[in-house]
Order: sequence, then structure tokens, then C-alpha cells
Amino acid sequence: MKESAQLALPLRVDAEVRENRAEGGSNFRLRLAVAGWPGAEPGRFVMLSPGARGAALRFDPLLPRPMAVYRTLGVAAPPEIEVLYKVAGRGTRLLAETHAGDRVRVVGPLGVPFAMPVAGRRALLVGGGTGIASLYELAARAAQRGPVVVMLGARSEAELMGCDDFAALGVELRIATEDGSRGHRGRVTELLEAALDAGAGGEAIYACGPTPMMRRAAEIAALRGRSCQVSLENRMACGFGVCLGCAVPRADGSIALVCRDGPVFEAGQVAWAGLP
Amino acid sequence: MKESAQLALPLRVDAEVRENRAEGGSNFRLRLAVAGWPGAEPGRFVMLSPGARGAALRFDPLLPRPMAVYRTLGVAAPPEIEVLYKVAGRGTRLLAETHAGDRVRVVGPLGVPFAMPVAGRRALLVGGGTGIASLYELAARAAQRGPVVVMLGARSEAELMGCDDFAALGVELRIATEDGSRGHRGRVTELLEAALDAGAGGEAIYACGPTPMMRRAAEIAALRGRSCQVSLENRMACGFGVCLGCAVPRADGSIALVCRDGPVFEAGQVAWAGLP
Amino acid sequence: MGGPAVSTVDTRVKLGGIALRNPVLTASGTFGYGAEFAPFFDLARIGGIVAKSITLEPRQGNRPPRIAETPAGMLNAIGLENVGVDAFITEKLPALAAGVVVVASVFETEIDRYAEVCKRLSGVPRVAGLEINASCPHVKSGGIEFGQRAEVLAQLVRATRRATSAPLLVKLSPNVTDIREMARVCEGEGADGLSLVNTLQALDIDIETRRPVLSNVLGGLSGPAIRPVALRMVWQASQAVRIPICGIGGIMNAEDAIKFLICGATAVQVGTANYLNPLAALEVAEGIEAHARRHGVARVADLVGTIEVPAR
Amino acid sequence: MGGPAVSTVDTRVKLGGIALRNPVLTASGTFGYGAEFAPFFDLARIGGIVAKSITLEPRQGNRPPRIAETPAGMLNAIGLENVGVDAFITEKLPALAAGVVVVASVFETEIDRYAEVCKRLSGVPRVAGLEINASCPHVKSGGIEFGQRAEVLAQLVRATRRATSAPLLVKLSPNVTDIREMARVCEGEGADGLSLVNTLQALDIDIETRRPVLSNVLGGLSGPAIRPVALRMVWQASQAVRIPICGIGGIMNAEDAIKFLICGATAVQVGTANYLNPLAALEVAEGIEAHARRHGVARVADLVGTIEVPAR
Ligand SMILES: Cc1cc2nc3c(=O)[nH]c(=O)nc-3n(C[C@H](O)[C@H](O)[C@H](O)COP(=O)(O)OP(=O)(O)OC[C@H]3O[C@@H](n4cnc5c(N)ncnc54)[C@H](O)[C@@H]3O)c2cc1C
Ligand SMILES: Cc1cc2nc3c(=O)[nH]c(=O)nc-3n(C[C@H](O)[C@H](O)[C@H](O)COP(=O)(O)OP(=O)(O)OC[C@H]3O[C@@H](n4cnc5c(N)ncnc54)[C@H](O)[C@@H]3O)c2cc1C
Ligand SMILES: Cc1cc2nc3c(=O)[nH]c(=O)nc-3n(C[C@H](O)[C@H](O)[C@H](O)COP(=O)(O)O)c2cc1C
Ligand SMILES: Cc1cc2nc3c(=O)[nH]c(=O)nc-3n(C[C@H](O)[C@H](O)[C@H](O)COP(=O)(O)O)c2cc1C
Ligand code: FES
Ligand code: FES
Repeated sequence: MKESAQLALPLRVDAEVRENRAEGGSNFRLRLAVAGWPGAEPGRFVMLSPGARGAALRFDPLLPRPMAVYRTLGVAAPPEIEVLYKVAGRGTRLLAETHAGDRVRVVGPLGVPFAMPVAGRRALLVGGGTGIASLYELAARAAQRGPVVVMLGARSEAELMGCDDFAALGVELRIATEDGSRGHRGRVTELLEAALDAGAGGEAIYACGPTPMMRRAAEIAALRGRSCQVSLENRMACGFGVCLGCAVPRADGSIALVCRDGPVFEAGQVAWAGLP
Repeated sequence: MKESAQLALPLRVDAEVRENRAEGGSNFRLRLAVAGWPGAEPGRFVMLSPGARGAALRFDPLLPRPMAVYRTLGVAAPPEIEVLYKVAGRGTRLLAETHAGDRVRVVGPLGVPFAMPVAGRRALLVGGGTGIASLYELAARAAQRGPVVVMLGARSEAELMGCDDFAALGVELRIATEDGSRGHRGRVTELLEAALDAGAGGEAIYACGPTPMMRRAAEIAALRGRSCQVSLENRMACGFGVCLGCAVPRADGSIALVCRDGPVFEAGQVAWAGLP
Repeated sequence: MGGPAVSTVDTRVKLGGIALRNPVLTASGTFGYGAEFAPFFDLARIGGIVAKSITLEPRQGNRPPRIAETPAGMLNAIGLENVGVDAFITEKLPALAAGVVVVASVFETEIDRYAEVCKRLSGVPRVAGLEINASCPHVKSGGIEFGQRAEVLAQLVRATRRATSAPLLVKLSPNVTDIREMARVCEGEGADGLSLVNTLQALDIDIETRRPVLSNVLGGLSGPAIRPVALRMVWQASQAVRIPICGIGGIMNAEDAIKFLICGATAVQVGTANYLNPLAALEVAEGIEAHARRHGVARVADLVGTIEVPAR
Repeated sequence: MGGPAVSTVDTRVKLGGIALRNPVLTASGTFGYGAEFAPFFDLARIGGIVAKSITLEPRQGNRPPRIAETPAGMLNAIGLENVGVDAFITEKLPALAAGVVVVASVFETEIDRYAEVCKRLSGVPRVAGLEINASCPHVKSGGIEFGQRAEVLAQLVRATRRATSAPLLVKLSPNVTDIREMARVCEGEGADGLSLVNTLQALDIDIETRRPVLSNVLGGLSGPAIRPVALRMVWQASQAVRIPICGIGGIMNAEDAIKFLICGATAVQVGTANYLNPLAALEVAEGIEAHARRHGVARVADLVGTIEVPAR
């Protein structure tokens, strides 16, 4: 994904929590008022320091956590962004404990966004787990250029996130759950396979979710001679290319930084076997 | 202060915050439900780990903070205790950020209590700053054995704590503020001096507050050939005599542990010049 | 990792000749002489306790302030306040219930005094073993030397080894260039095991007064902050010697302790955690057992040294 | 402390011949090559930046995982990924605005290669000084030796000193028994200043996989966790040598930085803090100035070494 000169520059703001709501399963929705927020292209992310409250300085946990910008709420002043997240460990657990009025440090927007589909072409978006959060803005903008099919997967219905928001976009929504509690019983990549086999060809393919899921999506695309954009995850300390901590191997043997060269990559460029 | 065999043994409980209320100035009142709480003799304290919430483990700040047991609310089940505290640094600031339902680790009751006044004798209690919190139970129990005068001091009215509670005990309450915003303008030890000079002699004297205040109270008592019980403060890591961190010098050159040998001491036993 | 869950786990380990019912001890100086914790739990339920380091004579220690808090850690310069070896034997040991395994910790300023303390402790029935504190970083007279210089350490271990036939652990200082060298010296001189680490030498300042936060200027850093350094040293030492190692440094919970076992420690000591949570050692012991059960590890000893180092 | 508040504060300091507008630099490896921070603030407002350590040839670094979080700290084993000295000179330096003071950091696996990198950097107009990274703990080939053995360190400083007449700082490893010895060696060989400390060698484990959290097994510990150790070493070194010292280790805010100044550091470097707060270095610089103003300190340099050690 080439970096475009027009990408919004990152800022560091102590944002104010407007709302932090449990949404079933381990899902939460965080709404932050971010003064000066420049907007974020689809697929870009922020670094959040969870639990930063008032002046009570604590350095454990030390590092911020990367989170996709689910969407920017254009109407609010100061601008507001939403983050959809799952409680995975102590960083996200602390985030879950913030209350309206608390402050959270935001650095962003960061990273290289998805390349938009060619106008008129059908876009297939495949999301699993927390990866769903990276796809909303893409779906919203792609829907203005052509037909969009969004395929979302999770272990069970409760673990799905954002379904209603996607549905409200008017895109075609297909669901897969491993336990069959909603939609197709099985993996979301099976939906992708079916869509491609039934499709007319030429679709732009996007995948974001757990590594095995993205790897499978990439395989499915590659088997059909098709390219696929994926959004990788990795541990990050900075998010803007200076700690060199988020390195992953490229297929050509070189090293890429997920935060600076990604998180969006062409699936064929990724050395899948070398991911952490 | 000799340790009596009947002192309640300490326990460690993850207590639940029932209420945490700002009370003006930098004062807060914390009410905790402490399962199994055995009650606490006047002057004893607990160690609190502020901000311990759910399972989000954080080790900064690492150490618990000592707080007097302001009072035990006997009626509740599980028993509840109240702690009156001032925000002094980050430990107490974090405590101030806890919400009802959060958990706080409690270790206690700890330390050696005040020796009760001889029945029928007048008791003079002098409290300043956070030291006021150590005196409520003493006032309550002493009031059942004889007349009690409670003298409370602070920089300004807003920084006073607990006045209404003391007043409700029916004890005689005298106030001093440095800025004159309530009661006598000046130091609370001036009230002590006046009370002693006006008194009949034989009063039991108690002081708890900033070190200079207690030192002055001790001097005032000593000048009149009277003893005085003081409750010292010091940095603490454990609160029950095992880290040896809270040591202070005794007048005889030996070392005392504030948490185990105190916090209550005969003022004459303390090497005031050697306090940290 | 490991097989299917097992129903019973053998938690016993042997640490340099000391039989422990589970691999969790408490670290010297963080557990008093043991009796202070009796209100909180039955001390016989943990592997054992290492008592506060004792000297030939009682010592009074440093002036206040003696402790301070740092990010995820604490500084201390207690100055080895202790009751002396005789009061330890006559007053402190008898206060402990019969089932409690006690390791005595020995510190002194000269080698022959170390040896003398070891002699007095030898044959005392309640003493299961000795730990030589070669590493206290904050006492001016000699503390630094013993654990930081290979020749001096060798002399110390030789002399204390001669003075006692009790199980002998040597507690090393982390303030060294190469912990493996120090570990080998101890093994060579006949130590039965190693305890590592003691505190990291450190300093903090109050910027308003411009004074060190401790009266002693320098202090020892302990707590979670040092855990990754301690873990590294335990792993390095375990590769350098065959005698068992007791891992110490920032252990707050069972997960932390298991890391030390995986890195090659036969047992662990819980230190600073005892202050913030007097039940910490017990919770660590129970947590290790639960972990082993969950992972199908029939004997906790089978966890020791199971680190999987990726091929390069 | 100090007198009544002053209205203007002279924040300038001189670090081994490098003139700085204020005593705050950024630490090597935590600030990229500088340009990455340009969106966040004007880099000319801090004292200077120390660039990522560079080698003769570009290097690719270690496989992932390269970083992990620890209590109040982080572990890294990047493996010295860098663009190489030539690309540094031709691509990275020109990307920085004219007013930015740049210190180049040099690392290599052999002494003559170190010297060669220094030669190539000498006379490059944008390079205000060199920092010799003698201390990287996680590269297999030699990293450990340079800063940990006095003789090797002496050779390294001698060779790099000969190779350049630019201001020469030597960045020391904290993984040593006696930092004073290493400091004296550098001074004796003509270093213009010292930077300390680099990361503490450390290790962490994932107990579910039983594998080290880093692909390289060992990593370097940085962040607030190590600050008290770094502060101790700066104080010790400042008493052992007369050349200026740049204090590094866990500086998160102005208060932390002021502690280093009080302990004898002429300047400081902000490291890990840049990751969590890209404005950290600027905030530290502003905070030091505000502190000086509040305390009536007319020149920030007057804060250096003002530690008040109590009489014993
Ligand atoms: C570009 C990007 C965008 C992301 N967007 C979202 C999002 O919109 N919503 C969301 O819920 N999550 C998102 N994630 C994942 C999120 O960052 C991690 O779940 C979070 O950092 C875990 O932190 P923790 O402290 O709760 O868990 P930890 O205790 O740190 O770890 C829990 C588990 O998560 C793994 N982990 C830790 N950090 C990361 C990481 N950065 N990426 C992947 N796994 C990690 C750990 O190895 C461990 O297995 C994103 C990650 C990246 C890199
Ligand atoms: C037996 C005892 C009973 C106490 N009871 C109460 C009470 O009922 N209500 C109340 O508000 N406070 C009480 N205190 C004082 C309270 O413990 C401290 O205010 C608190 O620990 C400060 O923690 P912090 O993290 O907010 O401040 P820090 O940032 O740790 O320190 C702020 C300031 O307080 C000083 N300080 C730190 N710890 C202590 C300490 N243990 N004692 C005295 N000063 C300290 C520091 O040196 C510093 O100047 C009591 C202290 C003791 C020893
Ligand atoms: C207040 C305090 C006192 C200590 N006293 C001793 C001691 O007397 N002898 C000793 O060998 N270690 C002593 N230690 C070191 C601990 O036993 C342990 O090695 C160190 O604290 C690291 O473990 P931790 O991080 O779990 O505390 C002391 C530590 C602290 C914090
Ligand atoms: C991810 C990372 C990479 C680093 N790379 C270098 C390096 O290339 N050269 C160097 O001299 N120090 C390097 N360091 C060490 C820092 O410059 C600094 O000395 C150390 O992190 C301690 O300071 P801090 O606690 O403020 O981070 C690196 C540190 C980190 C965390
Ligand atoms: S997260 Fe720091 S370089 Fe990518
Ligand atoms: S606070 Fe630990 S001994 Fe008093």
C-alpha cells in the first residue's frame, strides 16, 4: 500500500471519554472526544493509553495499545471517534474500566490505509474478531463507489461486533459463526470462497482478523489468481515507525514495520510463516 | 503503649467500595464492606491498596497506604468501615478515583491502639490534618467514660474533616484554623495550651496530626509535667512489622517501628529530632 | 504444553538437600521471623521461610527514611537490623509451629564472623538450612565486596562451608558483570544451592529537597520492576552450574513464579509481595499447583528448566 | 531550595563540546532518525537528538517478536536494524531541519569497523557529535564485550578517539559490577563525555508456550522500572570522572530528568517515553525550565550535581 501525500498527520491528544459501553461478549465501544482530530482514512489506527486518568501517573502497563479507528463521528465538536474493542488482556481491561469524563491519551491517526476499490467494482470485505473494527470506514466509503459485501465472523453471535452499523450502511451483510449461533455455521473464509466462486470476478478483496483467518483469505484469493489486502496485527510500542518493534518479514526476505509500512499489506507480500 | 492480648488479629480482605465521596477541600470519605472485619480499637489502622479493581493487575504504585480506621459501622453485614483521607499524592489520588463496586485490598486492623483515659478523667484530643481521622473512635469511646474535649485544626475550614461526626458524639468541640475561616485563628495547639491552663489538671492528652503539631503538643504537655499520647506517621511498606521500613528513633536511642510498636507512642519516648 | 489435566500433582522439590513440600519460600527480610504472618495463614502450607538475615550481635540498622516507592518497585536500606543469632535461636525459632521449614539467613562484615554465625546455627534442630547473604548492597562495611568479587566470594563460601554441614545456599548479588562466574565459584566451593537475586543497587532523589530519598543514599531495588533482570540471571546461572537454584525477584503471583521454574529455578522465594499481600506466598504455592494440574504436569519438579529456546 | 523565582532561565548546557540549547536529548533507538517526530513538534526546541545506532552496512535486525511489556518497563531485542552509515548521511540527515542538533550513534561488531564509521561521520556538517554505543546487550557478536570489559572498552575508545576529532560520547552498559571503573577508562582514553545507561539485560517468559517472549531470548529492559538503577550509576560515575555525563534511563517527565541533573548529569536523554508520548522530550525540556524558574535557579547548569548527601 503506498503512502499517499494526502494522509492526515498524526497528533497526540489527551482525549476525553464520552462513553464506554459494554456491547455483549467481551466487546466494548469507546467514544472519545479528540480535539483537532483530522479524520482517518479507512484502515488507519490510533495508539491508546488506557486508564490515563487525571494526574495520577502510573507506569504499569507502560505501553499504549493499537486500536483501529472504527469511525469518526463528523457531526460532533470537538470531533469524536469510536473504537470497538475486545478485552484481551490487562491493557484492554483497563480501557474497559474507564468512565465518561476520564482521559485517554490518543496518538494518531497512524499507518497506511486500505487502497480503495476501483469505482464500480464489487468489494468483498472479510472481518473476524477485532479485525471487524478496521473495516467499517472502508465499507462506508466503498459503498459510495460500488457494491459491497461484508462478511463477518466470530466464534459466536455474542462475540460479533458492529453488525447493526454495517447493516445500516446498506451493504450486503453475511455472517458466519463457528457455533452456528448466527448465520453460516463455520468460518467466515468459507463465505469468501463461496462469494468468489459465485461472483463475476474482478472483486477487490479485503481481510482483517486473526492471522490464520487472513492467511486463509489470502490463499483463497491467490488460488484464484487474485490479490487481497490484509491488515496485520502485531505488538507495538510506538505505532509510528521509531521503535522497530512491530517488524514482520516480507515474502522477499526484507522486513516491514506493521505500523509504518502497514497495517495494510498486499497479502502476497507477507511472509505468513514468519509472523509472530 | 503496651499491646494487649485482646487486640483483634489482622486479616487480608478484598473489600468492596460502597461509597467514595468528596467532602470538600482535598478530603474524601471511603466506605468499605470488609467481610470478617473484627472491629478496631481506637488508633489502629489498615493498609489499603488503592485502585485495585477487578483483575487488571497493575504494580505501579506498588505499596499499600496506611490509613486510620475512622470508624466501624457496626450495623452493616458484612461490616463496613469508614476511612477519611486527604489526597496527598498519587496513592491517595488513585483511591479518590475508585467508584462504588470497585475493590480495595485491606490488611488490618494493625498497630497498637490508644490507651483509654482513666474513667471519669477528662480527655483532651488534639487533631490536625489527616490525624483527625485517628481520633474519632477514641472520642466515641472516651465519651462513655468521662468528659471529652476534641480540638481540631486545619489550614482552613474546607480542610477540616469529620467535625459534624464529632459534634454528633456530644463531645465538646473546639476548632482552630490558620486562616481564621472557622473557630480560633491560629494553631490547634494553642487551644490545647488554653485548655490545660484553664483545666483542673489530670487530663489525659492525645495528639495526632503533622509531626510539628504533635511535637508542639508534646512540649506543651511536658512543660506542665504531663504525659501525652501521640500517633506517629511514617512511610510504610507492610504495616505489620516485617519490612522494618517504618523505623523511628526512640528517645533512649533504640529504634521503634511505627506500625508495630505504634503508631501510638508516649510522646516522651519519641526522639522528635530524629523523625524523617 | 504438557498433557491433559491431572488430578493430583506432586508439589515436592528438593533444594540443596532441603526437602520442601512445595517450591515456594519467602525471601529473607520480607517475612520477618515468620510469626508475624501466622495470623494470615498456616505457614506449614508453603515450602518454607527464609528468616531475616542475622548477624553475630543484634544490629540496629539505619536511620529513617529506610524505604521508598519507585515505579513497580521499592527501594530499601534497612541496614540489616536484626535480633542477633542467639535471640534468633532462643526466641524467634521456638515461636514457629513445628511443621514450618526454616532457612536461616546469615550476614556479617567479616568472613570469620560469618563462619561463627554458621557454627552457632549448625545442629539447631529447627534450622533446615543456611542461606549466606553475600549480596547486601547497602551496608557500608563489606556488603558490596562479598558477592561482587569472585575471590572474596570463594573465600566466603569456603569458610562457611567448613563451618557447617547443614544445607548451604549462597544468595548472590545481581550487581555483577557476569552472574555465571559467581555461580560457578559457589558451586566449586561446595555450596548446595544458589539463591538469586538480591536487590539491585539503586538511588532515588526528592527534587524539592535535592536529597536522596533514603538516609543511606543508596538502597536496594526490589519488586516487579526487577523481575526480568532476575529471570535473566536465573536462566544464565542455571546453565552454568548443576546445583539447584532458588529464583527471587519481583514474584507477585503464580505466573511470575512459574517463569522462574521454567527458566531453571528449582524453587522460588516471594519477597516484596508479602508486604502488599500477606497471603502472597500461599497464593503462589496454590497457583503453581493449579497450573501444573491444568497442564498435566504430574510433578512440579518437571516444570523446572523447561524453557523452549528457539533454534537460531 | 534555590532562591526566589526568576523570570528568565538560561537553559543552555555544554555536553563534551556539544552546545545544547537545553539539556534534553532523545535516546538512540527511541527517536528513529528524527523526522518521524516532526509532525508532533519542532525538533529545534529540544537540546538535540541522538539518532538510531548505525553500522557500516545496513542491518536487518532480529526476527519478531522484538518487544514485550514488563512491569513499568519494556524489553527489546531489535537487533540493531539500521540503514547503514552512508544512507544515514545522504538520506536521513538532510531530512532534518537546519536548527536540529544531531548526535550520531555508532555501533559495530569489531573495533576497526567502529573506527571506520566514525571516520565517515567526521566532518559531516550536520553531525554535532558521536555517541559510541559500547553497550548493546542483545547482539550476539560482541555487543556484550565492549562495555563490560575494561580492556576492550579502552581499546574501543582509543580507536574511535583516533578516528575522529568530533565530540565523542561513550554510552556505557549498566550490566557491570563497577560503573566507575568503566567511566574512568573512557575518561582516560579521551572521551569527551559519557552517556549512561543503556538497557539492563533481561528476559521474560510466556508460561503457556514456555518460550521467551522475544525471539532473541535476551533483551534490554528500559523504562521507569530501571530509573533508580540508572540514577545510581550516574551519581557514581559523576563522582569518578570530570567529563560531563548524559543521564538516561526511565525518564518520563521533567521530575525524573531533574533527578538526573541533581545526581550530576549535565544533560539527559529521553528514551522509551517517546513511544508512549511523542511529545515527552519537549515536555521534559519545558518542565525543567519551569522548575528552575520556580526555584530561582538562573541557569539550568546550576542544578547539575546539587545532590545533598546527608553527613554520616
Ligand atoms: C493496527 C492494529 C489495530 C487494532 N485494532 C483493534 C481494534 O480495533 N479493536 C481491538 O479490540 N483490538 C485491536 N487490535 C488488537 C489490540 O491492539 C490488542 O488486542 C491489544 O493490544 C491487547 O492488549 P491487552 O493489554 O489487552 O492484552 P495483552 O495482555 O497485552 O495481550 C493479550 C493478548 O494479545 C496479544 N497482543 C498484545 N498486543 C497485541 C497487538 N498489538 N496486536 C495483536 N495482538 C496483541 C498478546 O500477545 C496476548 O496474546 C489492533 C491491533 C493492531 C496492531
Ligand atoms: C498509621 C497511619 C495512619 C494514617 N491515617 C491516615 C488517615 O486516616 N487519613 C489520611 O488521609 N492519611 C492518613 N495517613 C497518611 C497517609 O498514609 C499518607 O497521606 C499516604 O500514604 C500518602 O500516599 P500518597 O501516595 O497519596 O502520597 P505520596 O505521593 O506517597 O506522598 C505524598 C506525601 O506524603 C508523604 N507520605 C507518604 N507516605 C506517608 C505515610 N505513610 N505517612 C505520612 N506521610 C507519608 C510523602 O513523603 C509525601 O510528602 C496515615 C498514615 C499512617 C502511618
Ligand atoms: C525491605 C527489604 C529487606 C530485605 N532484607 C534482606 C535481608 O535481610 N537479607 C537478604 O538476603 N535479603 C534481603 N532482602 C532482599 C529480598 O530477600 C529479595 O532478595 C529481594 O527483595 C528481591 O525479591 P523481591 O523483588 O521479591 O522482593 C530485603 C528486601 C527488602 C525489600
Ligand atoms: C526499542 C529500543 C531500541 C533501542 N536502540 C538503541 C540503539 O540503537 N542504540 C543505543 O545506544 N541504545 C538503544 N536503546 C537504548 C536507549 O537509547 C536507552 O539507553 C534505554 O532505553 C534506557 O532509556 P529509557 O529507559 O529512557 O528508554 C534502545 C532502546 C529501546 C527501548
Ligand atoms: S510500533 Fe514502533 S516501529 Fe512499529
Ligand atoms: S511498615 Fe513494615 S515494619 Fe512497619
